[in-house]
Amino acid sequence: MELFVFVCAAAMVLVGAVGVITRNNPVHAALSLVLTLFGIAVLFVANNAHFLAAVQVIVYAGAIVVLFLFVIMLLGVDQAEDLSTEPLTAQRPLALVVGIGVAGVIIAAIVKSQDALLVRGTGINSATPEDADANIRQLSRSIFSDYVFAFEVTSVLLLIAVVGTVVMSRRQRGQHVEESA
Amino acid sequence: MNALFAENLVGPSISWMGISPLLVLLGGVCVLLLLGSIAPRWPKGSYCLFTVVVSLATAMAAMLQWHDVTKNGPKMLIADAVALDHFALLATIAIAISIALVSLITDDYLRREDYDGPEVYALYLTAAIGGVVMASSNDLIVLFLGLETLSLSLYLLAASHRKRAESQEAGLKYFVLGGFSSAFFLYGIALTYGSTGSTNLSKIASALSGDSPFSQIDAMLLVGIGLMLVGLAFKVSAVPFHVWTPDVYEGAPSPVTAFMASAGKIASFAALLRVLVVAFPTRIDDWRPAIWVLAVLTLLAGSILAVVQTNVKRMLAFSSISHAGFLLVGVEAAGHVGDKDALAAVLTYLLLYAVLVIGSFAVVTVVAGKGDSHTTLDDFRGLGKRRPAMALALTVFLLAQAGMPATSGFIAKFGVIKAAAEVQSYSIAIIAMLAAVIAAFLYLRIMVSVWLADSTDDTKLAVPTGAGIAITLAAVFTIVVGVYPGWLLDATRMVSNLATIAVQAVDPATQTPAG
Amino acid sequence: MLENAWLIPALPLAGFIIIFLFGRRLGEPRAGVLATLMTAGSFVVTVGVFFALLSRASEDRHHVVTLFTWLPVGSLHIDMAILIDPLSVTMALFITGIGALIHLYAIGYMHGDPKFSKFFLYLNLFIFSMLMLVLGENLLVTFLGWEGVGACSYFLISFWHTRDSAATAGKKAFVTNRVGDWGVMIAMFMAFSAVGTLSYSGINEAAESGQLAAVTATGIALMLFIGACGKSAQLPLYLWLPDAMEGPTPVSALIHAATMVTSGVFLMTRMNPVLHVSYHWVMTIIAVVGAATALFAATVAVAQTDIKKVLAYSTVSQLGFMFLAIGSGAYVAAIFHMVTHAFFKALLFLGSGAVIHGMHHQQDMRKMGALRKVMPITAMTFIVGWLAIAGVPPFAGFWSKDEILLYVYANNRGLYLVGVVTALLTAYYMTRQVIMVFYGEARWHDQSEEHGAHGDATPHESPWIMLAPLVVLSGLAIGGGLLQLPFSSKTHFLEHWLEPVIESGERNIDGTWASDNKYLLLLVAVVIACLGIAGAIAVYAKKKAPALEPAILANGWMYDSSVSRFMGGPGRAAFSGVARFDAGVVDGAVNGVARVVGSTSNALRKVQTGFVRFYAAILGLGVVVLLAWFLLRGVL
Amino acid sequence: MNLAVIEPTTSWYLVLAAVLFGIGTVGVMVRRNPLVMFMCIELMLNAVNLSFVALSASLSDINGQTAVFFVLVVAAAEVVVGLGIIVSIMRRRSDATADDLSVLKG
Amino acid sequence: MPEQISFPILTAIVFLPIIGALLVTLLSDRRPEWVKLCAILFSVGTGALSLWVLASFKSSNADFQFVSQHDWIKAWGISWHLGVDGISLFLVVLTGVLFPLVILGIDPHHDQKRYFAWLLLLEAGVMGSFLSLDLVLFFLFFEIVLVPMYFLIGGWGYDNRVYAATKFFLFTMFGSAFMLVGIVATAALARHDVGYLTFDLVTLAEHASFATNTGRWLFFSFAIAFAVKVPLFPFHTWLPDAHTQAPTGGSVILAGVMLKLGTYGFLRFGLYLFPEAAVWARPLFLTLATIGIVYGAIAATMQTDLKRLVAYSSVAHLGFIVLGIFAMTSQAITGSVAQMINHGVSTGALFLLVGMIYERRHTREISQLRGIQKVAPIFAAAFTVVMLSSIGVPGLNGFVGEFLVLIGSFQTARWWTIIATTGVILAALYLLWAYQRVFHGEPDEENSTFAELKLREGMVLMVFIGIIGFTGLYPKPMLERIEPSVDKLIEHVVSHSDFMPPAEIMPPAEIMPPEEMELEK
Repeated sequence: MELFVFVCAAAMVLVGAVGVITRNNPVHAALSLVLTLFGIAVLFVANNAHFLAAVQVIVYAGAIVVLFLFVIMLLGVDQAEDLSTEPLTAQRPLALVVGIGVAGVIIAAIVKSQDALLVRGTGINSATPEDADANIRQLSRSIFSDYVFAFEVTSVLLLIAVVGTVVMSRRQRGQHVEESA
Repeated sequence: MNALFAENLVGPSISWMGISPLLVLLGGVCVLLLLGSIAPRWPKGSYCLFTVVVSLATAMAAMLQWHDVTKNGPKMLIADAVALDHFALLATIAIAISIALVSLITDDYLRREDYDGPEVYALYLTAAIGGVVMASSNDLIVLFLGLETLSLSLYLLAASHRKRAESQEAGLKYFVLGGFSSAFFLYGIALTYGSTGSTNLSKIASALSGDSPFSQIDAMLLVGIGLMLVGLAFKVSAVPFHVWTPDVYEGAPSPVTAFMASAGKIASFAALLRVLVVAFPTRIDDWRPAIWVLAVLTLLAGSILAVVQTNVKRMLAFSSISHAGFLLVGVEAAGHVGDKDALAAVLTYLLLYAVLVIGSFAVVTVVAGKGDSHTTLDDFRGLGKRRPAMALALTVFLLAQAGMPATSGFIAKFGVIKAAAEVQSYSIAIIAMLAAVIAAFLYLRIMVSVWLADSTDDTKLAVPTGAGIAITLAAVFTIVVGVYPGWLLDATRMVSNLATIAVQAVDPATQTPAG
Repeated sequence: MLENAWLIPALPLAGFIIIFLFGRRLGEPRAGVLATLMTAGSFVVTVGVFFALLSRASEDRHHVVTLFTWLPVGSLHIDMAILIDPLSVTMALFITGIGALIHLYAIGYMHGDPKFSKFFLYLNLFIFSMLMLVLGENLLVTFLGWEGVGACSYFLISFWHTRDSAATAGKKAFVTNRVGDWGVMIAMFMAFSAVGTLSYSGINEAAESGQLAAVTATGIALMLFIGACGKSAQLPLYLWLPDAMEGPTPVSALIHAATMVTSGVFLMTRMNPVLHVSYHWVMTIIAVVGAATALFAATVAVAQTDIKKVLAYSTVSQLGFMFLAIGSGAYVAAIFHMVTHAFFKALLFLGSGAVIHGMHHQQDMRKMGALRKVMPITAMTFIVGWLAIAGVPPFAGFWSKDEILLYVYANNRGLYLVGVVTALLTAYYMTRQVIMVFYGEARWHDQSEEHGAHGDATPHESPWIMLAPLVVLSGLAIGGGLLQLPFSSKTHFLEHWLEPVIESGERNIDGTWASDNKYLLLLVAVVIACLGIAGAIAVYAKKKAPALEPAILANGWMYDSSVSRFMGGPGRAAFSGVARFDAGVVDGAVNGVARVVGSTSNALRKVQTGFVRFYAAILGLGVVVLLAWFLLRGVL
Repeated sequence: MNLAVIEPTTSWYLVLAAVLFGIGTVGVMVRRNPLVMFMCIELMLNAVNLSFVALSASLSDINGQTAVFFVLVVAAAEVVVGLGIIVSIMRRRSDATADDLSVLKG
Repeated sequence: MPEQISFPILTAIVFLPIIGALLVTLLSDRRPEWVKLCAILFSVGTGALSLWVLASFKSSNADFQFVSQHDWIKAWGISWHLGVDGISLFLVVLTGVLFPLVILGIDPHHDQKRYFAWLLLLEAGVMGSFLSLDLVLFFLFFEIVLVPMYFLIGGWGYDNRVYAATKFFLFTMFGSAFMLVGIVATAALARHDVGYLTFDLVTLAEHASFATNTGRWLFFSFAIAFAVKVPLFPFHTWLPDAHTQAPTGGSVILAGVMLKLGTYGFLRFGLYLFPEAAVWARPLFLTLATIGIVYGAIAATMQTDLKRLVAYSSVAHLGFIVLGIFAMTSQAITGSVAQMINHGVSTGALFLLVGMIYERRHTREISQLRGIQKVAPIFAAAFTVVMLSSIGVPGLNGFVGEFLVLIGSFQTARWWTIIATTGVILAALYLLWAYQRVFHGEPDEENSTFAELKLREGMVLMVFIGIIGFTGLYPKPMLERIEPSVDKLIEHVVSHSDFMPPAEIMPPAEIMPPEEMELEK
């Protein structure tokens, strides 16, 4: 069962990922991203991260990708990107080397260390029908004890996001003419 | 942790005093933004003044903590997530000084470029928060958040000059590459977490020491360390992760470049030291060679690449890379357990370099003129005639960066070289000094333009008050520290060994109750 | 009186300083008079010292006047001190004596020269230096004088410096002398490291007491000999002397005849104990070099046409004679010849100067002739000098030359033969000169047009101020032989006088065949001189035989020109090779490093393409390499 | 070998995450549209998230999941900022690719 | 025991020019005469202080005198430690005398305020280098002199000045790069022996002992810096460029005192700190020095630029100094120190004269000059005296050092000395040849208006010539102050290495001078 889930989800993830990097049209790429995100969410569930799976779907698939699409539409940059040519010579082989290299090295490390990772503990509370918020509770305990400081710091991050939009979107004097044109 | 049914969650005690510098900064941001939006037009220069006050208050708060730490010893705050020690406080003070000086430059710049407003200052302050968090974090997640706080602010700052295409390009480049490297960093955290069971630096250290089961998982841990190193090396612009630096430094608004090169560097190096020294003292033999190579590459590439540049901002960018190499020499020396001198040396270097680089960019800002675009060597021709005092100050900064004695740059370099020599890393020390010779060529080139070349136009440059104050302060500081550095060194010497504190922190017997 | 010996060099020095400070104000002729008076005063003091010394017992004739400590460092302790002993006083006597005469002569000779006072400035400085040379208590003080006379000869030779040949000659003299100085310096170093002192008494005593190893002594002797070769114009360093004739004639007389060139002989004599303990072949080398120089220069002199060049080569030849004497252990003879040579050669030079003066600076003998009619006194004195140098008894040169030949015969008959041939040639070329200048037909009339501006083109006799020295010197040239007559040991005045200085080195030839048959050898010398004179008369006066003056002799066996060609060709090429090496290789390496850095920079710069994707790729590559390192550490 | 018995272990997830990460890396390098490049970075972050969650399960430690929570927040903030920058560029020249932004170089 | 005196005169010597430089900077450009007066006052004041030091220097004392020692950077064990001994005394005096002469005698032509400020700063740096007894303090001054010199060459030099200044700066900095690492490593390694971290020269030299190989490495790290500064073959190529392009004042200072920083460094830091290594490295340095002597002289012969010629002659002269230093006998090192001074005076004067030629003719090309002696005999006479001093004619100062170096070196480095002595011949060759081409002959049209020496120039030159003559004839006061310190240094070397100085050969007793008798007891 678990294998089946894993394989299906992995397939979603990878297909989506490949879609992101190969679809000419940015809208299609964004939609492929959604596929990946859903796959990830499934895998979250498989790892007892029910709350995160939900957040993944809501925040990522829901909010972030929508934001992407919104920007694409807003700017009208949805014309297809011509991926058949590569202006930078050697860029693609280089990318391939890097991609395979990075993944390969990490996989090699994981394989080398997998014996210690075989054990799958039971310390994570999964959301069960009996205790639907067990996972949430456990997570929140972690967030509000060990990571309370980190949690506070995220507030600054969001503040920056706010300021950022202000800075980036504020019209500047002298820019009207140029932009309205 | 396993108290499954402990419904009443007991949060960790929070030492408000301990994080008072952060609170001051955060308060400053809020006030700036709130009042800025309520009263849209502040009197001329008051954003700047306010930011300076906030940063000074931050520094004051840090000073107060400094005495406390001196008296009571370092401690861990808020569930061991934040370290309150001299190292963090010194970085905080350095960052605060950077903001104060950078704000002074920014004031006139914003008005000149016609986008005055509280946002840029607010971003300075949020970046500072990120930096302070990075420098004092004792947890990889906290560190990551601090890093992102800093980075996001910097991306925005880099792109903030919206009339200049270069600024926008710089912002985008920085953002894409920054996100890219953050992903690596984060992956490193994940793998480290997987191999040690914790994201807390102290706990990682104790998990890796002794015969805990985690000491088995070496490959994954090491790759994790490597990935984190990538992220931090990107931030400190170590070669070959420096590629963004010249473009971003050149494209970003000049005061922002100064900020990136000062506060950004301080935070990044502090974080690098924290991670390596606190968490992985047991893996020194693995990461030291990597740092060694990075340091050498950074030193050489930074110096050599600068040689043929013609844009002063870009030159200074490469010079900052070269300086990063110097700092890496100090990091390499810090690899030796128990050598706190290296930590002190790196921090001192950071502080002194921050002032120097701000001073240099302050001059660049003034020379660049409206549009922030006159930054080639030719634009500096005859500065010695047009503005002798400012040219002299620039000369002082450049000479200091070249490591001339009787300037703070020498003290900085000397400390690092001394740290390296004390752990007998002679080869890297010599390479560093030779790189400094190559780098000196670039400073000489600027000085040639400033003093020895004939001026193309003789119009007197107007030096705005803020920039003038910043330049003067920086120059005086440079000379004073160069001639009489005792007080500063005595202070930085208080920085104790991070690794020891970390071990103390997780050992309940020696842990001082927080708050 | 001995305590006042410091006055001997001090007076010329004072003259130098006064002229240096007020020379222009003094002007002509007061500067000359002052300089002459100073030198004459110095002569008077020397005479006083001489008598003071004479009044002492022979073994007490050694007095040191220490002026001040010059170079005291560690065990090296060098005083600025004057040594008064028979040798130095002998030298000082004829230096100051002849010097004073030449000064006097120069007042007349330099009349009208715009740099009149400067000339006397140099002359006084020269006298001072020369006196320091001979009076020095140690090698270093001597060296002070040694270099001083070198510098002065440089100034004096290039006195008319607007003439390129004069400037070149001066430089050549200095540099060639410096080659010799190199030897002297090495000799001093050796002496110091062997004996720990540079004072003559220290070194000589060490040599006499056997403290000085033969090998060290040999080294010192050879190095000093190199120095002597330079200063005394011996082969292969004689080059400078003929060229030095570019200087004013009093200079030639003073420097190149009477004093400076003899300092090599003096030095060898002074160090005779060291020569004595050195390996035997050192003496042989000195003798051979001396003989070779004597013969060589004599052959060259035969073909010269410049009145002063003949005398110059003759000087070289006579100096060769002196070295032949030293190489034969005949120090007294060497000194004796030196003194007599000083008399007659100074006379000859001054005489030639008078001729040149009278001929309006014409030096080519082919354009002279029959001058005895217009300048009788000059001619008379010149003839005295000629007889003296030719070795006609009883003139001074005869006795000294004979004494040398006597010792040479006792030492090495081969060299004796060379000496005899040289003597023959000497008589021959000097006769030739006298005939060409003073006899025969006047060849100077056809020059009169060129001197139209002068008014009177006829050669004229010199003023009395120039003639007086000539007369005095001719007297000395006639009677100089009295110093040392070979008839009995009682008439060996000079030998007795010098005995304290040279007793250890002087060769004893009593009982040899030569000593027993000295009158026979005397007779041979007379015959040789007469033969030479007769030959020259036959060729040049009677025109019985064609003159044998091949170009190769006129050019000094091409030695000078080949050295010049070597210096100008391969030597210069080697030097400029070094300069090119410096610019190309050494400096090129430095600039090359800079260029490498620059081009590396340019190359690396291309990596910064500006494309963010490319940057990401570089970053990624870095990641791969870095991770590979960590993975390797983890796997292994 | 009975496929049903085989359970995916932690390393399976980790390997999958690594591959996803690699794809994301490649994407950043080959795509020219800044928005898509940014999506690729999101792919990389998701790979990390997957690793965190898998490791969290393997370690029986909830903190891994907490980390993912923070990553999500960071990603959100990053998207806002990043899109802000991209928008401000694209408003000037909407057809700009990442390659067009290469004024700064050398 | 170093004696403490109440007035910190050495500190004053270092700071007075700095204050002067600041004041000059602050003065208004509109009153040039005030600027010049200020510069003159401060340099003369410094010179007077240095002469005072000379006057009250205890000549038989080998220790450091007028010591002033304070903590400076306590955290790193760096102290403000100044002192003067026989080795540095005359260098200080020379510096003190040379600077006022340069300021008085040479007109910068433009930007005189900045010129004087840099010059005064340079003086402080040079003084500091000669007086420092702390490694870091020394390094500080050693490096800092680069800056004013760089600006002097770059700002007031000739056509190719920027290239020359940059080359000078970077080349020297290249050398110091090694030295800084060496300094730090020395202190760090000596911490064990000394017990605490200190950069104090005396403490380190007396207490530290390094493993043989370590000591040698450290020595070389210092030696590179000094070899560049000296400059020793093959590190010399910055010198001709710097000299040629520098303004006259810069050349005078460069040749007069700055090159001595290298040779002084060898003595003060090389031999004193690492006696074993220095002894071990003797053959190398003797060889390089000898090569430098011959090579520099040959290269000088072929130069067409008068200044370049003098510059190459410096290479040769400095070779003598290094030869003497590494010969390590009392005479040789004393001679080296004396030669440092004498070369400073004579070559400084030569550069001054060449500068005057350039002032008048606007060329330094030898081929453009001719017959100057005829139109300017006094000028030519001054040149001649200085030239003879440079050639090393006895009775002038150049001879004293050269002779002592050679006679001392012969004791321990026989063959090197024999070759080095040929430099004496070559020196005559290149200088006389140049003199002949420039001064002799009939002046052509351009040279026939060559102006005679002006009064101001003549006064400055008189000082030089006075020193040249006095030191040449009566060097005793100088030598007897130098020697005790040199002997002490040699003793130090001997007791810390297997170096055997040549056995003292005593001259026969009856002529032994009285002083020496006492010494032997």
